[in-house]
This record gives sequence, C-alpha cells and structure tokens, in this order.
Amino acid sequence: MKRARIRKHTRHLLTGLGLFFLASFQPLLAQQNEEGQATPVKLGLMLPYSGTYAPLGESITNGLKLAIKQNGDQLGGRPVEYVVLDSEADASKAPQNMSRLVKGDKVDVVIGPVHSGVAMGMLKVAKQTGAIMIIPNAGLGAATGQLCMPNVFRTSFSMWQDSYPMGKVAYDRGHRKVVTITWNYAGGKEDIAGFEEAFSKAGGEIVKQILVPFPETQFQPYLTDIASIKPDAVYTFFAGAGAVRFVRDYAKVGLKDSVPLLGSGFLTDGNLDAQGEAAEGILTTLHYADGLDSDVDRTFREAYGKAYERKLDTYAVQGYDAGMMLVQALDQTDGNSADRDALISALASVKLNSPRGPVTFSKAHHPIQNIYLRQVTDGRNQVIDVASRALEDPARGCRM
Amino acid sequence: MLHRYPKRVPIIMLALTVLLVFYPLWGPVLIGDGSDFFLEKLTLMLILGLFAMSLDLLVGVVGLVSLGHALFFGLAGYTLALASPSYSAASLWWMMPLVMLVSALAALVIGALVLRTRGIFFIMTTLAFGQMLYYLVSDASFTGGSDGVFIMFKPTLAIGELTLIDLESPLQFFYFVMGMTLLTYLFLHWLIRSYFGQVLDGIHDNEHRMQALGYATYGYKLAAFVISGVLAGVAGMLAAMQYGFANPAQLGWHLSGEVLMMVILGGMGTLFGPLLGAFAYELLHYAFEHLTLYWQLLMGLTIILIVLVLPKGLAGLILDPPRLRLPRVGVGGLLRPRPAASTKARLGLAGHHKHEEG
Amino acid sequence: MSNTPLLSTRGLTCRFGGLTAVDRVDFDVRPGQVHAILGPNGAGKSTLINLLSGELRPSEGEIHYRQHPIHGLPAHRVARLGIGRSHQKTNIFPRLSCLENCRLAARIHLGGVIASWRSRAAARQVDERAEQALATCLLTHRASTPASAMSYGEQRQLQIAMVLATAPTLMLLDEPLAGMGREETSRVTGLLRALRDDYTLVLIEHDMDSVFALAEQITVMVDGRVLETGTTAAIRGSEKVRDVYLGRHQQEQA
Amino acid sequence: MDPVFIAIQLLNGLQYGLLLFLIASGLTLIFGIMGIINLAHGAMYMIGAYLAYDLTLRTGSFWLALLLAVPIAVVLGLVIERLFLGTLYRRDHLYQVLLTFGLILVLNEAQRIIWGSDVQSVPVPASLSGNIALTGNLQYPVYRLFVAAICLLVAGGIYWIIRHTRLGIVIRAGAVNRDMVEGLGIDVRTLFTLIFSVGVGLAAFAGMLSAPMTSLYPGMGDNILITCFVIVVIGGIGSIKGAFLGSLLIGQAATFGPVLLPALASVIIYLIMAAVLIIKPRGLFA
Repeated sequence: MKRARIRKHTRHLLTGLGLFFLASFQPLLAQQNEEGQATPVKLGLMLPYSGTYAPLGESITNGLKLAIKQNGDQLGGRPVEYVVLDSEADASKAPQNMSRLVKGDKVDVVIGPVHSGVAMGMLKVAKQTGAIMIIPNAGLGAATGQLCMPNVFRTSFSMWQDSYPMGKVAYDRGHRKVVTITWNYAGGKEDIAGFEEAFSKAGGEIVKQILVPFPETQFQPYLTDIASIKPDAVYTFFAGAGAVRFVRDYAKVGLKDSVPLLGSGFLTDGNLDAQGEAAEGILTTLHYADGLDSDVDRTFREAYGKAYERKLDTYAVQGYDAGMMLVQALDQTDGNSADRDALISALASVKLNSPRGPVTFSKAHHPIQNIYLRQVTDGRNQVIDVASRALEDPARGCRM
Repeated sequence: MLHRYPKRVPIIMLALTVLLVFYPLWGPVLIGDGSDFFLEKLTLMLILGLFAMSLDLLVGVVGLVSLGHALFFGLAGYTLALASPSYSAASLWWMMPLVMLVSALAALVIGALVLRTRGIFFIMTTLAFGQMLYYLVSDASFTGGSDGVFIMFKPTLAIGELTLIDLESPLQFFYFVMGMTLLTYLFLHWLIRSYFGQVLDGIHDNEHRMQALGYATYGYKLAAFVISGVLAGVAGMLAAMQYGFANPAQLGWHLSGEVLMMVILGGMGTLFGPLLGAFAYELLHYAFEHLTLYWQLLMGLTIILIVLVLPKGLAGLILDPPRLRLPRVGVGGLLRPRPAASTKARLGLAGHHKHEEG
Repeated sequence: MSNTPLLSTRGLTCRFGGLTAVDRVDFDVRPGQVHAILGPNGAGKSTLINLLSGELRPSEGEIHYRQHPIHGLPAHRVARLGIGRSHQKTNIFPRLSCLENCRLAARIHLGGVIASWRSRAAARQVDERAEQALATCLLTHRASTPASAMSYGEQRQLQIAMVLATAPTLMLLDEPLAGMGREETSRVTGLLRALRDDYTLVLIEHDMDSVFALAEQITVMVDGRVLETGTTAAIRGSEKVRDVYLGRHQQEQA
Repeated sequence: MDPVFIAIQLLNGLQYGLLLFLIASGLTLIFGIMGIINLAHGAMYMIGAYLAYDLTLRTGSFWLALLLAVPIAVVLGLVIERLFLGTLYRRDHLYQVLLTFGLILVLNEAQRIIWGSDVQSVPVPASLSGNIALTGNLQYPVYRLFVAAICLLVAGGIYWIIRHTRLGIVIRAGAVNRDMVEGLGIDVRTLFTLIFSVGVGLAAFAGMLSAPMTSLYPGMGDNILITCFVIVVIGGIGSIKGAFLGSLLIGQAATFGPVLLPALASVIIYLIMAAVLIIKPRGLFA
C-alpha cells in the first residue's frame, strides 16, 4: 500500500483514498472520453466465467462473437465493443451487476445470463430501466411468462419447451409408469412439470417424483430407490457435472439395461465426452441436435470448429443466434441503437435461419422453434426425429 | 472512557461523510454519465457497511467469529418480500419493526443454540445454520424457490398522505440508507461504550475472567447476538429494497465470508473500520472485475495478503500509521495484542479451552 | 470459628485425555484461614483452583461450599456465591481505567446492567464499592489511569482489587506474587496480610518466604495428588515435603 | 421397502460414510491439533480429484496417477502450511478462516486456469470395473467396494497410529486440551507441518479415489466441505473416533433421509447437528 509511507496522515490519506476511489472507476471514465469518433455498439455480456456454469458462459460468448465476426465485426455499420462481466452465477449480485452494465457502462444491449436466479435479478433491473436484454440460456418460464416485458428477448428455450415434447414421445414408446428425478430447484421442477403435463395428458402416470437437493451429486440412494420401484422409464433433468455423474451412475448400477433413461437434452449436451459409453442410447429432446445436416448448420459447425478449440454445444448455438439476432436487428435500424422502441420492434421481427432450423419470436419474445428427439449414438446427440415442429411456449401469465 | 480515538479518526470519518453527502454535487462532474450507477454503488456500499458493522459487534467486540451472518441479511430480505402485499406498497412504519422482530426471533433461537459452543465450533455451527436456512429457502415453494422472489413495490415512508422520503427515488433512498447507517453507527458507538459494551469487551478479552467475576456471559453474548442479528436484518432489508429482489444467495456462506472480509479489511473492533472496509472491499471487487476475468485469483491473493500483512486493517493504518522506524505504543492500548489467556499460549495455542496448568 | 470447613473437596479428580491433572484430592478450607497450596510445576495447583472456581468441571469427586455441593456449577454461579478468584496471568481489562475495572467487578454483584440503568442509587453503590476496593489495594491515586498504562505490580494489585470488588467470602488467588520485584512483593504481601482478617484465602504461591509468612495452613501437591496437609509449622518440619518438594525447589533455585 | 433394498441402502450409506470419513478425518486432525479451521479442505479434495484426472490422462494408468498424486498433494499442503499458516498460529481463528477463504478462491481459480471449467470424468480402472449383481435390476460396482475397503484400511491405520504410537498420544491429548501438546515435549512446529500436510493429503486422496465415481467440476469441493464440518461438529473436534462414527451416521442419514423424508432431504444433516448440539454442545465424543 502506497499510503503506508505517507507522513501527514490526515490530508494525504484523504488524497490517497480519493485517488484509489477514482482509480477503480478509471475504466468508467475512459469510456466516457472515447466518444467523438465512431461510436461503437456496446454489448454487455453478463455470463458466468467462474464456477460450475463457466463452460456455458464460454460457449455462449464464443457463439455470439462468431456471429458478429462473420458480420465483419460490426453491427449496422458500427464497430462493436464488448463489456464482459462475470455473473458468478450469483443471484444476489445480479441486480447490481446488471445495473453496472446498464447505468455504469451504458451498454446498448445486455446479453445474459445462464442461471435462472441471476435472470430474475436482471429482469428486475431491466424492468426499472427499460434496458434491452437478450437471454442466451436461462430457461425460467417467468422470463417470457408472467415477467415478460417488451425489452426482454430470449434466444434459447424455456424449461417447458424442451421437456413437453418428451411426454408424448415417452408415452408413444410404450412407457406408462415413469419416475422423474431432478434437482430441487426451480429449473428442474419447471422442466419436470412440462414433461408431466404432456405425459399425463397422453395417459401416462408419474409414479414418483424425486427431488435431489441441489447441487448434491450423490445419486446412489435414489438409484436404489428407483430400482425398487421398477418403473417403465425414468425421466430426468440434470445438467453439467450432475448430469455426467447421473448418467454414469445410472449405467454403472445396471439400471440402464432394464429401465430406459429419458431426459431433457441438457442431460447429454456438452457432456458426452465425460459420460462416455454410459450415455449411449439415451433419448433426449432439445432444440438442437447433431446430424441436422442443413447447410446453415454445416457452415456454422465448420466456422466454429475453425475459430475455437472448444467443442461445439447447444449453448454456443444459443449465443450465435443472439449474435445473429443483433446483426439483423441493427441492420434494420441502420445501426441506430439509441431509439430503443425501434430496436425492440426490429428485434421482435427477426427471423433466424439458425443452425437449429428456422426460428421466429413469439409475442412474448420467446423463440418458436423445432424440438428434436435425439439419441446418443457413437458419442453424438444424433437427431432421430422432430419431436415437435415450430413449438411455441405457452407464455403463461404474459400480458404484453 | 478509553475507546477514544485520536482526532484524525473523527476527522477522516466526518470528511468522508461530507464527501458522501455532497455526492450529487461532485459525482456527475467527476464521473459524468455513470454517476447514477455510482450512486447505486455507494448506496450498496453503505448498506454493506451497516451489515459489516453489525458483524463487528460480534467479531470485533465480543470475539465471536460468525460465518453465518448472511443468514439474517437474507432472512430480512425474504421477510420484506413475503410480508409485502402483492399489489400495493407496504408501510415502512410496520415493515421495519416486523423485519427487526423476525430477525430478533431468529437470532434468539439460533443464538441460543450456537452460543452453547465456542471457538471453532461456533464458526462451524453458524456456518451450518446459515446453510440450513439457505436450503430451506431455496427448496420451499412459498419463497419463490431457488430463483428468488421479487418485491414489486418498495415500502413507503409516509405520515398520512405526506411522503416523508420517496424511497423509489435513488437519491432519496441513498440519503435514507446513509441516515440508517449513521444511526446504526451512533447506536453501536454508544452501546460499545456503555456498561453492556464493557462486559462484552471483557468477554472478548477473557471470558473466564468475566465468569470468575460472576458474569453469566452466555446471556450477554446472546443479547449481543440478537442485536447484531437485528442490525444485519436492517441491512438485509435495505438491500432487498434497493433492487426489489430477494434470493437464496443472500443467505449463503459466500456472503458471510465476504462480510467477514470487510470487517477484517477495515479493522475489526473499531466500528469505523468495518464501515470503511465495506467500501474498500467493494471498490477492490469492482476494480479487479474490470481488470480480468480471473478476478477471483486477485481477490484471493489480496485476502491472503491482508491477513498476513495488514491484520489490523485500514483502521490499523489510520490509528497507528506505520512510521518508517519505531512502531508507536498502541493508541490507548486499543491495538495492543490482547493478553494471551494462558501461560501455555506462547505458540498461539490460545483461544481454545483456556486453561492454566499449575 | 467453628470447625466446619467453608470449602471442602472429596475425591476431586480431573483428567485430560490420558493425563490426570488432579487426582483424588481431599482438601478443606476453614473459615478465616489463609490456606496455601504448594507444589512443583505441573503438580495440578492451578487445575485445582480452576475446579474450585467452576472453570473446569471435575471428572469425579465433590466440592462443597458452606455444606452445599457446588461441583458442576458454572463459574459465574460459583462467583455469585462469594468465591472470588484471581488468575495466574495478569487478567485485567487493559482498555478500561482502574476504577472501571473494579466497577465492572462490583456491578454484577449489585444487580447487573438493568439495575444500574434503572437506578442512580444502584450506580452509586457500585462506585462506592469499586472505590473502596481500590483504596484497600492502595490504588486510589491510580483510579483513572488506564490499566494498560500501569506497572506490572500495580496490575497485580488491581487484579486483587477486582476480586475484592465482588465482595467475596472466599478468595482464590493464583500466584498473586508471580513475577514481582522485591519491593512489589513486600507491598502485595502486606496487602494480603491485611486481607487475612476479613476474608478466607486460598493461595497458590511459589515464594516460600511469603507463603510461610502468610499461611496458617498449607497443602503440598505433587503429580496431582495431595502429598501432605498441615499447619505451616508442620509442613516446614515435614521430611516428606522436604524430600519431594523443597529439595527439588532448592535445587532449582541453586 | 423391501428388506433387500434396505440392505442395499445400508451398503450405500456405509460406502458414502467411509468416503466422508477420509475427508473429515483430515479436517478434524487439523482442528484438534493445530486449532486451525481449514476452509480450503474442500478445495484440496477438488485438487486431488483433478490431479488424478490429469495424471491418469498423462500416464494412462489410474494407479500410477495415484502414486504420483499423493506426494504432490502432501507437498502442496506442506507449502501452504509453511508459507501461509505458519505465521497465523498466534492469531485468532478469524484470520485462519479468512486466509483459508482466500485460499479457496486461489485454488479454485488455479484449477480453472490449469484444467479449464469443463466437466470431466475419470474412467474406472479396468481391473475394478466389474459389477456384482444384487437384485434383478441392480448391481454394485466393484470399484465402490474397493474404495470402501481402502477407507476402512485408512481408518484402521489412523486408529493404530493413535492407539499405539507416541504421535497418537499427542493427538489424543491435543484433542482434549491443546495446551497439553506443548507440555509433552514435542517439537510443535514440525508436528503442525506434519499434521497439516497429512490432513490435506487425506482430503486430496479422497478426491483422487472419488474421481472415477464422480464428475469433476470447478468448486466441487465446496459442498462436501460443509458436510464434513457437520460431521466434525457432531463427532467432536479433534476426535477421530467421533469423525468416524459421525461420518457413518451422516452417510446413513444422507442415504435414508432423502428416501424416507424427501421434504427434509437437504436439511436433514443440519437437523441432526442441531440435535446433537442441544444435547452435547461439544460433540458426541469430545
């Protein structure tokens, strides 16, 4: 500490404190001074770059930047400036972080987050400030449901959207009694609810609903419980590390051979390397898949593979589409981001020819997209069917 | 009273207060466009300062290291969220007492249990209780579960139709928070210097000694725990009010660890130190975040460095500025190492079951 | 003075893991006496005091005070019964002044926080008692001095003053003379002699001369056990004590 | 529930409990002897798991990886103790809490820099990849039994050291009254270094053993740390016996709790802890 050497404590200490104060806000000041030349479009990325969710944050960032790079590193004729902020997947810091991007860094659009709890905090600030926000992952129903607002878009999915089609698939495949298992948190419960809605409607029965304390990955007792129930199938929502362990444990205790494992696509997406042999044959539904074999998808995969070392996953597509969305919308407004209403209506009218297929946006600003039925084959989430074509989220509670 | 600080302390604190009070004058000039955001940041720092002071009563004054203090902070947020009517604003006149009452009750029950333990046990049990509540809140459906819950309307502070302070206005909210923080500071300042504070201080120095004098220390510690919990609750309520959002992470042990860090960074047991510590911590956090995505590494190293090099925190620097040579004799004994409790304490074996062998 | 002991222990034992610090000690203190405990380092003297004052719980055995069992009572309850103690290490509150240290001691025995907040009279009573204790310990002139600013010997005196301020019947003093210079020793010895008339004292002390000058009854402990108990004269003459303790003690001195 | 399944659950709980013991024993040793509260214990568990992952990848053999990783972890513990903790014994617990809190951040970030944030897994070594059929649709992986056996072996080893060696006497005395340690004429400085290195070594070893059973991700040690705190509190600080029985108790509670009382699944261990504290504030075996 410099202050250690200061002799005349009071005065100098104050100066020191003041300088320190300013120094920490230097970036803020710097950004102020840059105006004058070409004003860049400022994109605030509020994604997790540390902790459990970091891989998702990285994939989304990669996808987003790729889309903009392909557009010549510009949006509507303006250069792009990224303000990157680690959301820490910490909901308690979400409002202040969002506020920093919106009011401090004055970004034009915020892209984030991954985590639903963080999304809640951001939505609160989005509501107060009217800031435009594009959610590239978080699947909480509320974001385009009862909390929907004009300035909030989502390029990813809702928990309901990805799991609902599986209900019918499960029934059609002859499963009547199913056990569901997920973490005891909002995302998991919403996902299970979507599955249950369709499965019960078709005539199936959920014989037991298991909620594992989040983020516990000690699955052994639950698997034993499932074995004693002997259901026709198990439907599950896990993601990331929990998904890897669940799939491996499920296979290891031998349940995989007698009770088919179904899941939302996040069970296997981005996890197949770590899951290995254990994942083979698992059926999942998701808005993206391997082997879609469209031109757009092929070009995208090639470009992504060239640009990054990371393996491609669904999250990268979501980020890419967020980028494509901005590309289209800002082209339409000729790079004008100051007129918020114009930008919002441009964003709402975006029609994406996405790697995942055609995507348009509902009134609630949620993607209308295909949900694919996939089966893990040779370490790929191979598409075997379209489980539901151009599925729209019901956006329950949204009045917009 | 010997808690008197050298004059530079009130001068510095007063200067900083004046600086804060007149922020609306210099903020926009110096920071320009971002000044709105900085106002929010300052408001948050004040709230965290209040929070840190509440913990200082436990850590610095009584010597009870709690790693579950966020429990009261988060609980208050949820109290506010759940007690607020859905379609109208609550009045702060009853909301505030309610939050304080809930915090007090929680602190009473939890304190009664955790204070049966001491030393390391205390640290771990406070941590465990914090986690317990964290899970209860994130599992339950009436709390909004893991995603948290919105507070749709900020409480109002009005007499009849007359709005005293418009808490929706960021500037007025800033002054309101500043007032609350100041009030808390003055209250704790008085409390620590009262007879009750002397007893707490005595417990910190040597609990056995106090017991030998006839003090039922448990009761005093419990009282301090409750007061501290209530103040943490006030801070939590203000934090939830600021953004209208309560979520389980506000109860988690990471926040408890952070606020502890603020107390140490500022200098525990000095009250004004933790207040400064909250500001310094947030500024560091902000600066590191701007610097690199690996900011946690910097934060971690800073924490380690502070623990090793600056154990008395910023307050230590102010009270006993390091000179180039001879260290001065501690100010009023305030910063003197506390007397080791036992003859066998030479190797730092103190703190655990103090006992003298004859 | 009756012959019933003010304080007595029977079979008092305290173990730490595999180590027995106090081993089946029977010990009687008669009212009005000065009872010294002697013994080499590690004999268990301080542990015994800690057991008597309630700071440690006995593993086995009983302690009776005025015929009532007090083993297992927490330290503050023991203190409220009129058993005051001082510690081997100087244990004053360094940030408080002398008078405040004594007030702190006195106040809890005069109604505690609530009483002094409620009534002026109670607060005055506290002041009186604190001042009196200081006076007894010859510290009146230091009343407003911060405890941390006093000499070591004065701090030891203050510690005794604090015990006095609790108005005890029985005082347990753990090495009140430890680490003092000659002059300080004689001053505190004089102070203890003055206390002899009004209080029952149990004393751990290394300074032989002072012990023999002050004590009426002496208990010698070795390895956690009582080696011998008797009058000062008896102990002075005891072969056993001379062999085991005094011999060693003199060797150490030599 | 079917008695067969109850038996299987008992086995599950036992195996989990034994693994927990491996981590908790190090924690309780460090508490008991050094009076240090090591928040970075969970991070060491994570480092152990990643070491096993990394070295298995490099050497191609899990066993070789274990052989290399254990000394690395112990040396890491030694470095931490000498570099950081050494100066803190004289200070309040608070500073130890904070220092090890800082260490968590540093270790977590180091993990991210070295190994990245993707979820990883380690294959079960071929020689132990078999299964034992339990019921028609359920089998028990041999590797889990192997881990349980290793944990028992370690527990037995620690028991022997504590009962039959001079070090053991120190540990037992220290657990009851830390001041005694010095009285026994031990070079405390060396003892502390040894205990800390071994303690965190045990945590890392547990991480290595779990690597083939679990998935590796950033911050994977944070949750297990708190579970181990609960165990240590229940068992009594510094008590190896307490840690052992506490681990088994928590292992069973974490197994049966969620199945029998799903509503309380996430708080059951804390409820047990609260109950223990009400009855015995210093833990069951202190």
